[in-house]
Amino acid sequence: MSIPNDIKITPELVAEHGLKPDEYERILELIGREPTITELGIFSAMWNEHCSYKSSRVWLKTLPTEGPQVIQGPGENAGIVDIGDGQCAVFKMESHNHPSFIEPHQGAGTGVGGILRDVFTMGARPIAALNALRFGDPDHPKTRHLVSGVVAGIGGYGNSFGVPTVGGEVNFHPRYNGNILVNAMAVGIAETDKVFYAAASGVGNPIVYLGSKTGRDGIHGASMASQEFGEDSEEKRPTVQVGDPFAEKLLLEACLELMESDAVIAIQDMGAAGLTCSAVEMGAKGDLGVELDLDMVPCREAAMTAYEMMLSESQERMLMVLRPGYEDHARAIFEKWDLDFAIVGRTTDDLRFRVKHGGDVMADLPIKELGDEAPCYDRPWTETPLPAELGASDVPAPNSLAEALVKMMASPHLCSRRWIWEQYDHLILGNTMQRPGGDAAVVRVDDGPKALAMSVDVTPRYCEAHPETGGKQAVAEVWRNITAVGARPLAITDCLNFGNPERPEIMGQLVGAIKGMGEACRALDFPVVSGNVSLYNETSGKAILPTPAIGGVGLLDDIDRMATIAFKGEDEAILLVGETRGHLGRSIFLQVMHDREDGAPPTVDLAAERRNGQFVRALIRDRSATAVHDLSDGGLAVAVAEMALAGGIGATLDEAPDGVSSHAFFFGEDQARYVVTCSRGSTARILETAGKAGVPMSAIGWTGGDALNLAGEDPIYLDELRRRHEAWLPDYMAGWIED
Amino acid sequence: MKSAIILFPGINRERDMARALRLAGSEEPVIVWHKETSLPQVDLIVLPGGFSYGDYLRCGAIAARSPIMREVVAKAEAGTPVLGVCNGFQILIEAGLLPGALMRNRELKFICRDVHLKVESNDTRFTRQYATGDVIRVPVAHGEGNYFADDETRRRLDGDGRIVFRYCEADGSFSTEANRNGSVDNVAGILNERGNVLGMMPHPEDHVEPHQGSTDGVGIFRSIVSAAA
Amino acid sequence: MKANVTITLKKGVLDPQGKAIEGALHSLGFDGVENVRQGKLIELELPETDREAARAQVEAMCEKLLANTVIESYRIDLV
Amino acid sequence: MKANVTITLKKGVLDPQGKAIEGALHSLGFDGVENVRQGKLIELELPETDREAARAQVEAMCEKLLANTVIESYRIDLV
Ligand SMILES: Nc1ncnc2c1ncn2[C@@H]1O[C@H](COP(=O)(O)OP(=O)(O)O)[C@@H](O)[C@H]1O
Ligand SMILES: [Mg+2]
Repeated sequence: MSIPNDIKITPELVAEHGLKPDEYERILELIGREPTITELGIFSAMWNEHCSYKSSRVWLKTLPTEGPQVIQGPGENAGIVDIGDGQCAVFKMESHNHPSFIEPHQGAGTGVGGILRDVFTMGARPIAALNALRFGDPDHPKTRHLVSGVVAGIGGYGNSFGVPTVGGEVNFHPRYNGNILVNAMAVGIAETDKVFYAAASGVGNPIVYLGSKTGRDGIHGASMASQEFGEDSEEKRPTVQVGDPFAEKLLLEACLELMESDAVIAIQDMGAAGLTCSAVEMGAKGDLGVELDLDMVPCREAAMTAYEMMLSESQERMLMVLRPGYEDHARAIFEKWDLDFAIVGRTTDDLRFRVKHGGDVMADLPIKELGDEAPCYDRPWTETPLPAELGASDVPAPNSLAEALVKMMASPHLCSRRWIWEQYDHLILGNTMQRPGGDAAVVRVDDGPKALAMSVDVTPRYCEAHPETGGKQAVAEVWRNITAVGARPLAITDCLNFGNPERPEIMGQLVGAIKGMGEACRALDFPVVSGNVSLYNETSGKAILPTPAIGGVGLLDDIDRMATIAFKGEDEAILLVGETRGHLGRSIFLQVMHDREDGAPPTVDLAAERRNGQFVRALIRDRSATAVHDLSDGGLAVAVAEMALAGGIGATLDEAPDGVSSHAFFFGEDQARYVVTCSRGSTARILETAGKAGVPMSAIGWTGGDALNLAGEDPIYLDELRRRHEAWLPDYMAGWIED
Repeated sequence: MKSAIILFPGINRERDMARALRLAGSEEPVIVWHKETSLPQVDLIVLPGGFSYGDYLRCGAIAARSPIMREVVAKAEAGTPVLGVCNGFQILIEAGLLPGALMRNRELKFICRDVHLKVESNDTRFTRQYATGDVIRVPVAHGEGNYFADDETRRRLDGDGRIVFRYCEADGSFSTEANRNGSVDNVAGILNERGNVLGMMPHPEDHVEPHQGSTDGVGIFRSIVSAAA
Repeated sequence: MKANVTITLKKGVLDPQGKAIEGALHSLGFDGVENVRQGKLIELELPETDREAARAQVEAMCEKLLANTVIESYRIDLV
Repeated sequence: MKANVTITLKKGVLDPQGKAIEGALHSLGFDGVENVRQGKLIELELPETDREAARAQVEAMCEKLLANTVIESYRIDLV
């Protein structure tokens, strides 16, 4: 597929590059002539949704991105927050949705590879990875294959690379049947005075290419990520990228080794739209031109054209601007690690992006305009109306609360995810202080006592009902999860997965979610430092549930003051923090027991979140709380059941208080709540402190025994509950649960 | 005690190993690059876990043929203690220092979880801090730890007391469930004939501090340190 | 009837294993070796005795399970 | 010259992958399939043009690296 550079640019060709006619007009205006095909390719890469954020930019700007803890907000490969002692946490989340649907193993694996690269590009050593996954209906014929491929792909890459995959979340819903979501997050640690950025500086400095060779992988991958799927997308079978975690591990070590010297002026990984995006970004951010000589680019296939090299998405590659004189030093390090090293260009002072191949100039474009002049749309949007509240009396109570609880705990929505995270090495590096299965993962920094807590969350069914509430809730839930282990929430990254923004109702979902997120971030001092947007997640006009996944990071000063969800002993008091009204709209109870998804989502009271969270964190810090769990999907009964299973200790819960019906009390999903246990002796004191702090709190039962006793119900034996809770996923994956 | 950790490209548990050795009282281990051809005088050579060469071709196969391995084999034959964990075990097997083979796990999936091991003998330089019959809890994290050996090799290993660790239940009983990767005779770790080379799939180096959930693995490192004293 | 299925990566698809093996062969002194690619071989037996029917069955197995046709191609040999 | 090396598990060596594939084929409805075994195929090119010399070289590669002769056997086809 050799593409000559002088090919005539037709409207069809423009359309195939995902550019609208008016966007093409703008290109003509900008450069004052018809572009070459290589130039068209470069524009299509820079101006597609994935790289330019043309539909979301105006709204992303409204998010709060600052705070005393923020060292680097959005705009770089990853966000950076201060964690004290001259160290910082570097993190970001990114989507790899479309590629994972087409080839789940490689798609998910390269997604992990991409986000790890974003983190170590900045000079940070990755210490943890997380992933947020959404699959279609378990009954859909493709779901099992996708789950198995995605999980194997994430594990295969992270395990080999050597980062612990410590957390994540999984949802199943028919609205993801044709568009699964694979969002990967990585967190790294760097020394604050040794972080690296993308902006080039200095004229005439060498630009070097590092890592693996360039092949014809994923050409048009970035454009693919911005196109709606049609029925025929499976036939198109675009070239997918194959990941090489081994090469990435070598790249990590080589980069960090080189960064110990003063050799690196600027660095940018080659992700979406590879060489094009990375080179343009380094130049444009540094107010410099860039000249590349493609004859120097290490290729693994013969006769690659300029067009192909500029758009290739081969993985495990980096671009650097080196300080002159350090070329040999850098080359020696990369050769030691058996990686390719080539000087492929230099910085210039003319603000042009010039690409030469075989002595000819294949592209010569104004570098700033490639980024700055990218289209930006304020797309029309319509607000999603808030659905009517669903009272508890509109939702039939189950015959048995105990049976309902077991059924919910054994459902695809709440069953144990062990089958997944046991395929991830979640212990490597020896710093995993909280393994998957709790509220937030906790990973110690070096030898401690400091640790990072992290969590990814969003409740798409709430976002579908009312995007603004859903956006708020997602941020609040991450904050709560981090709080529940005793950590101080620092900042978030996000991955905004939506349908086609050209439809006003979808655009309205995006706008609503961002508004809600922004409000929560402000109220909780939890700024956004990085993120990613994935639009056009639709098949044949049917969009996914709006899914603004939030990844948060918090700081735990001392791992000896950390809470876990497991009950610690017999005969401890169980306390409920927060107000329980019994909100059943959009609850898991409604979904599992009644196959319904209606009503309004629970209200998010950010002042209550903040107040209750601060109170719980204080209880953990002064060691009053022996176990802590935040309340989310499935409500109180599910939270207590999870605490009982984790500790291998049963519990007995009192009846619902007056004014709240039993099923609403046990299964309602009101926000800003936690379950806490403490010794009997300290209960009165704790309740009194809560009262003074204005935090609603009540004693609701005690721990002990080998069963869970919900007031007036038959006991649920933990062994049986555990068996049911653990069974669904492995049984489903083994094919024992029929489609 | 002086120790050396051999670093092959793709190895990723060398830090965990170095920390475990430090905590057990070893001097800071020397890291030796695979392209080296000589080793310093040490009391222990460690081949840590990871994915040397991406585990491509066969786990450990390519690393076993790198320059430093000639020196490791020579030292092992001269009696220097050698510990290979996970990928390190696979490399020792590929290098011919230990018998048998490590195949894909029975269920073909990577498994990361805590397992129980029965210490079958404390009469080794690697296990003297345990009692024979002790059950310890340490994690595994591998996709290819399914130990295989022909009948004769197995009989010899067993007869010579060279099966040092077996996968077992918490109460020390043996079951298929406890032997998740499908190893023959529940084998988790074996010694060479001379008793100075131990290969094991589980990661004792990740259970050496209370915060990691257990300190059961530390006995191996303390045993090595005390044997070297 | 016995069938041998050979599964290889499509042209242009990165083959990290092949790359690593090639590197290892070079450092073992087999300098000139190049274009090393790794594939899979699956041998199986099936009760079908008619060649055409057998081929069709194995093809169905390849499409449904044995090969990842996004990145791999396969060849069937009946023996 | 090109060479194809096929590496298969020796008889008597348990093949977990083959077994798993067989199970999967059964659950996909290919009931009668049996004795599924998985092996490796390694394709490579070498500068040697003499067939005998080439075979000897590839044999050396197999013995030294490509096959684990404890559990695997190999076959070399020059093409
Ligand atoms: N939803 C978002 N919220 C905040 N920042 C965002 C969001 N989406 C993208 N960003 C920021 O915009 C910049 C460009 O993102 P992206 O193109 O995804 O990065 P990369 O080039 O590393 O793939 C990044 O700094 C990213 O953090
Ligand atoms: Mg990046």
